[in-house]
Amino acid sequence: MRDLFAVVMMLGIFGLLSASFFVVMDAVDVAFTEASVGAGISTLLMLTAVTLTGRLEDGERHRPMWALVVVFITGGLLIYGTLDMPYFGSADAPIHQHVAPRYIHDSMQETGLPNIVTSVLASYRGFDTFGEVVVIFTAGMGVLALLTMGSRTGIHRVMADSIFYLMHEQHLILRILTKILIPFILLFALYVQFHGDFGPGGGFQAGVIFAAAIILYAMVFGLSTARRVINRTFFKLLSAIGVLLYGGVGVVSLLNGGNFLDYNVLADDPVAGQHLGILLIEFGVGCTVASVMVIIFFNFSGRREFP
Amino acid sequence: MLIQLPALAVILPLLSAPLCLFLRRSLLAWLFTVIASGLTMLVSITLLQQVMASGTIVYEMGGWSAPWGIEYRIDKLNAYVLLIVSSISTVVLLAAHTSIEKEIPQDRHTLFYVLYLLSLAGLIGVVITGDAFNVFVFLEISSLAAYSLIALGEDRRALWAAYQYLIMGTIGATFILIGIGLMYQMTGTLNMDDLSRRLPEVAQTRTVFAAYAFIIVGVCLKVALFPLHRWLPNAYAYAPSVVTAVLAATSTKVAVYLLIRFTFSIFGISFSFTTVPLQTIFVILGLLGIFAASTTAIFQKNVKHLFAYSSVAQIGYMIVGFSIGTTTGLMATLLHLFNHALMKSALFLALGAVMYRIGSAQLSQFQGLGRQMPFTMAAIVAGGLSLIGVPLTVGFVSKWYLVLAALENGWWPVAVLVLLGSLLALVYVWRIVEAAYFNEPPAGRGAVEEAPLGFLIPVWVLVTANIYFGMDTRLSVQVAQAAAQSLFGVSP
Amino acid sequence: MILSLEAMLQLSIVLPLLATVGIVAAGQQPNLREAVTIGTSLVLFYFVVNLYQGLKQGEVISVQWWQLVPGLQLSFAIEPLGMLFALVASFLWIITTIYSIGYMRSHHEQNQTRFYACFAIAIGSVMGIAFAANLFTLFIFYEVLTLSTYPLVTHAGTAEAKKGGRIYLGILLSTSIAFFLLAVITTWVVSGTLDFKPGGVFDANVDTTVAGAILILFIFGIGKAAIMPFHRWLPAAMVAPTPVSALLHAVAVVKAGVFTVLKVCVFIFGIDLLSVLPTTQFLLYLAGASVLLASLVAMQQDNLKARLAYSTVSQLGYVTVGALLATSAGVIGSSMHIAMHAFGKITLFFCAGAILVAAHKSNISEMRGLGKQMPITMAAFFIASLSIIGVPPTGGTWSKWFLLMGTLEAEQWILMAALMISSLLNIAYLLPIPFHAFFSGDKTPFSRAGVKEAPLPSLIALSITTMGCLVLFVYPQPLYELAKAILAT
Amino acid sequence: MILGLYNYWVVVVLMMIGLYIVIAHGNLIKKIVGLTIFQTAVFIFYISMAKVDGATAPVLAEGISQYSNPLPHVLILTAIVVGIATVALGLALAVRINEAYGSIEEESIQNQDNQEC
Repeated sequence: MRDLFAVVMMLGIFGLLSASFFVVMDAVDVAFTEASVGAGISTLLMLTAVTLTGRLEDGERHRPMWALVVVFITGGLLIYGTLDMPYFGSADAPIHQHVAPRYIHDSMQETGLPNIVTSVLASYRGFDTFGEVVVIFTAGMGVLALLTMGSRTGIHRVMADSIFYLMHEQHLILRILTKILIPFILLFALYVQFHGDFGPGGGFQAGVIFAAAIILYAMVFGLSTARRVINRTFFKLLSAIGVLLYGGVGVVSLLNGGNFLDYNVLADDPVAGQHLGILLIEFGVGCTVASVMVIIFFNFSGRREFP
Repeated sequence: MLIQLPALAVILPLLSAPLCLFLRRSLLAWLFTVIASGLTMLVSITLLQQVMASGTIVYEMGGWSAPWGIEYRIDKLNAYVLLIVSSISTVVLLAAHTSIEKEIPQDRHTLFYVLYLLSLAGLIGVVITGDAFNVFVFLEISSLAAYSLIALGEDRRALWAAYQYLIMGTIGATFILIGIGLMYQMTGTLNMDDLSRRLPEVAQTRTVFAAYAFIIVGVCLKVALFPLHRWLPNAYAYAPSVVTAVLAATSTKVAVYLLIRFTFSIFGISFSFTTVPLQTIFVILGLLGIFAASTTAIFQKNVKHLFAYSSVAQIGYMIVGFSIGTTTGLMATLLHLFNHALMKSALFLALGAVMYRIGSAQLSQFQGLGRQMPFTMAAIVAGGLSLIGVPLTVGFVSKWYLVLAALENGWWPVAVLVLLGSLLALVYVWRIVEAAYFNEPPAGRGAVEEAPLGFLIPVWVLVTANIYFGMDTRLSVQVAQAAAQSLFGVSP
Repeated sequence: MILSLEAMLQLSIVLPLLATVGIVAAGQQPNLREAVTIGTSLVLFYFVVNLYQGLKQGEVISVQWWQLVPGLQLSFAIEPLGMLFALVASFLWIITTIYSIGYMRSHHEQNQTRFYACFAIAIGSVMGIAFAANLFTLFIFYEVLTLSTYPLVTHAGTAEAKKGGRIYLGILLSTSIAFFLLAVITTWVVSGTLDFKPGGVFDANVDTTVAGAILILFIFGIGKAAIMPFHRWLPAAMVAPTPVSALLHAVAVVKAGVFTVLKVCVFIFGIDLLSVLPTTQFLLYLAGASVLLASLVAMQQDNLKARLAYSTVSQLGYVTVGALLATSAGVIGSSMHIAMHAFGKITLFFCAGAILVAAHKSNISEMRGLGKQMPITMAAFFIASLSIIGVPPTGGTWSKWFLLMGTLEAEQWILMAALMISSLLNIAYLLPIPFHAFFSGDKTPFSRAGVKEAPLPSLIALSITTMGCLVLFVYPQPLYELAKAILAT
Repeated sequence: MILGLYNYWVVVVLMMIGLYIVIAHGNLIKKIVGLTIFQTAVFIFYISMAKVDGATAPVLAEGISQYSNPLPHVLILTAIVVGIATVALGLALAVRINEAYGSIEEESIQNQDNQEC
């Protein structure tokens, strides 16, 4: 397929399919995330990138033989590796015997959350999640460093968004619908944010949805309008604040005599402490993810103004 | 507070990064970064002292005991690598303010420092953690920051280099992820210590073999082991000078650390060296790397490229030492980690000073610099001598142990080849020396001043360290020896 | 005496290195700078003489510095062979400094500060080599010597100097890293120690194949001994200013090479082991071939310094042969030859430099009749040649005598013949020069009006060394005693 | 019962496709697409490990005793985030490369670089 547009759309469908596969596999949280990321954000980013760089691929392939050899060695090795693996779905595989049982049996008492994934994510392996937030933050900073329009070109910025120009001039219905939709999306984001303890969802998914609302607004009403509503520096700092909030919770627990990210010491009652801690760090995650997504999108589409 | 030190080592740079974003002024951001990195260095020095005095430190993140939570497990090996990473980063940072002033647009200075801190935090996180998956997360932090930092280079080729690095790095990281998954599949745990206890039971399965293969290949991509080194030369050559200095000195070192950690601690010596034909493969690749990369280095026109290829060759030495599979061999590798970090940071920083003055690192532009920038060029010569392995420099110490290890093991052809390899280093270093000292400055280049103090001080700190640790090896040898012995299960 | 002998031992190494600082600091004032150099050299010689006295009184003088690598210490000790080398080198440094003041100034050389500074470092490392108590220390100073002399060799900064420097450094560093270092580490692995011990460090049941291989590595690795085929650096180094060629490439550097060979033969292998190694014979022939071939090549050279350089290669072969013979006469002969050849060859180089400065000639064919303008120089050249050849009344007689005795003792007839033939060749390539200078008319087409004797400092210097050649004939006692004591320790 | 591994084999095929695209295609965006497929395949691989026959999603509820393993889910949540971060950065680089070189084809970029050297 040479048309990158089609390729990206296919990728979106692939993302959606794998998300539904995750549901089948009982991984609802992951499915939620994959749907918002694989089918949503990443498709959107790719589309923007494609508009910026040109739609058609050259079609030349490089070293296909070499690639095939590498690919087949890798694949062969993997197949070889799978031969001794426990069968798919079998309950007596080592992973179900060691470590995981404690999460399933004790997490309710230890963290007070019914969603095991959330309690593992935010508490048992909270440091991984902190790392994850930092990864997103890093990506945001990286994109800023790469795509910020700054003193590189001294031209005064033209506030015209040609990609979406036609759209927002003509599609009145769309605009009205969007206006109605956005509050609901934001509300939904908040729901996902705070409901993550009980059902699927959490800071990351909420952040993505929140960002989606803003991106939708920008797409329909134009970047310049969106910019007027939303301050970019604010988002930059918000992303930092999210990380700091997360880290801050850790530091506070440190100061309270516990280890880093030990929520037990945040309140008198360990479970309450866990609850508070998880709530706060999920909020931190939400802040960073949403603002980084917005930053990334704005920088990508803002690039269009300077060919 | 002392028991919280392991956490501090990571969260100091990690939380400084977002804080740094609030600082507008370049100078302030720089000072802030230097302080953060310096404090991290102090923390790692204290950690090393503690570990040497009282043994392994275990720190449970979030208060959850392993293997349920993530733990930090600091033994002699990672305390040693921590010190390398944090100290080199701090010294190199001293030059950052002067250097990026010319190389990076004003409005990105703060971002540069944020990314720098993130990269540092990522590397430290990789080194300090005792959890296999946590390694992956922090590896990605440091890598993403590194890609962005490289892309900040002035030349447009920096972008292309960063992109290639991104692709290779991501493939490497994903391979590691597959490997971790396979290991997890067989043992049900992600904790390294736990893994090392549970893996031997299942060591004979094909799955564990595949896990090992994927992890090793993935890590080797990050290590830039020949022939997986293709991303490295351009990335080093076009990145901003400070970034090159710090990446060359730390990031591949951390990857080598991972290789050692996975091979010795997690999979265990008996698995790595008997079940898998690792030794043979590594020794061949290491030697090939030394010769191929050194030879390529000789023909480079750009000095940054030259030293980048030299880095690939030096990695070959580390791999050879490691593959000998004895305490002395591992010790040689560990020593070379430290020593090579000192040499390459000094060299690349000195090159940065040259770039700062003449805006180019082409060999032809080096003509006559011996007279025009005497201190900078003297530093390059000193670093070069260290690279060759002349006595009284650190390079000699690591070469000594490497050859010793090979001979003790009866691998005399390896010893000979290692020594011959350093002769190639002589050739490429001397090309620079001759250009700088025996030629008149090229026509059309105006007067060139000596580099500013912002460069000279850190460069000479590093050069002095190169010589000091070449003469007084107590610290490096003791720690490296203790670390190597502990990995081999010998009580020191 | 205020200083203890130990302090003097350390100072004799450190002082020249410290002098470097003084020389660089005084760089702007040539007089002060050279005063510093001369002062240092005098003090150094004073120390060395004191140490010699101490050694004669049977004192054990040794110093331990810090451990560079655990188990491997920088340490120094005085024994007769090192003493002999140190005496020669430190004495000739004074003379050479005097000579270079005249030479460098009248030749208007650039970068004189760098010249004197590097020179001082080189001498410091020579002292380090001479007094090293173990192979490791010796190796380190050996490498420092190579590096510190590189800027001296390439002093002129021309393309030719660059090329010469490339060969110089290339051969010396390559051989030392690829072979010497390997030999050192192998020795360490096999014997567990690197300390110089009378009788050698290997125990009796060491595998002779391994030890033989190590010996080959040593002899090839010590490139400074200029055994063919690793001799090319020496002629290449002749692009250096003459004082450098004189002191370093007739005395310090090359002698450091053969000194190391001797030291390794006597104190690492021990002559008993050496005589049973399977590779000794091969190396002996190689050294013998080096002696002969270098003499033959020397005859072809028209450039005076090049001829002297090949002559040096040949004479270094003598020392190596003596060391490898593994007999007491051989060892005595070669250690004495270190000193005798040093005096002879430095005089010859001084003369060559004097001719260059005064008459601007470097080719032998242009030196006919020069004896009339430069009688002192040419007379000195004549006497020094005799010493190199080994005929009375010069010091060279003794060392060559002992070397021949050594071959006799070891019943190496072929080598004996080689040494004798080479001595004949010496006559053929050295004596014609002063002969034509005095007895042939001036046939060169260009005028020699205004050619006078060399500058006074140079003349003084070369007269002193010439006297040295003669004095060592009548009074070789101190040297002989030192040489004899080597095997007695 | 070798069929018990079929799920993993599908994953392997997906991985191979992804990796092939990364290596063999010259278009920078397509490479990133390949990378995404490759990574997603790994995600599926992890999630497959977590599945237990007859179990439900790991959200505690009354009357259910068997849950799928939550740990791989957590890991993959993190990995997905890492993945999108990488993709974003990679695309940003591709955009900048397009501006600097006027192309996002590997070959054309290499050619331009070679001419410069």
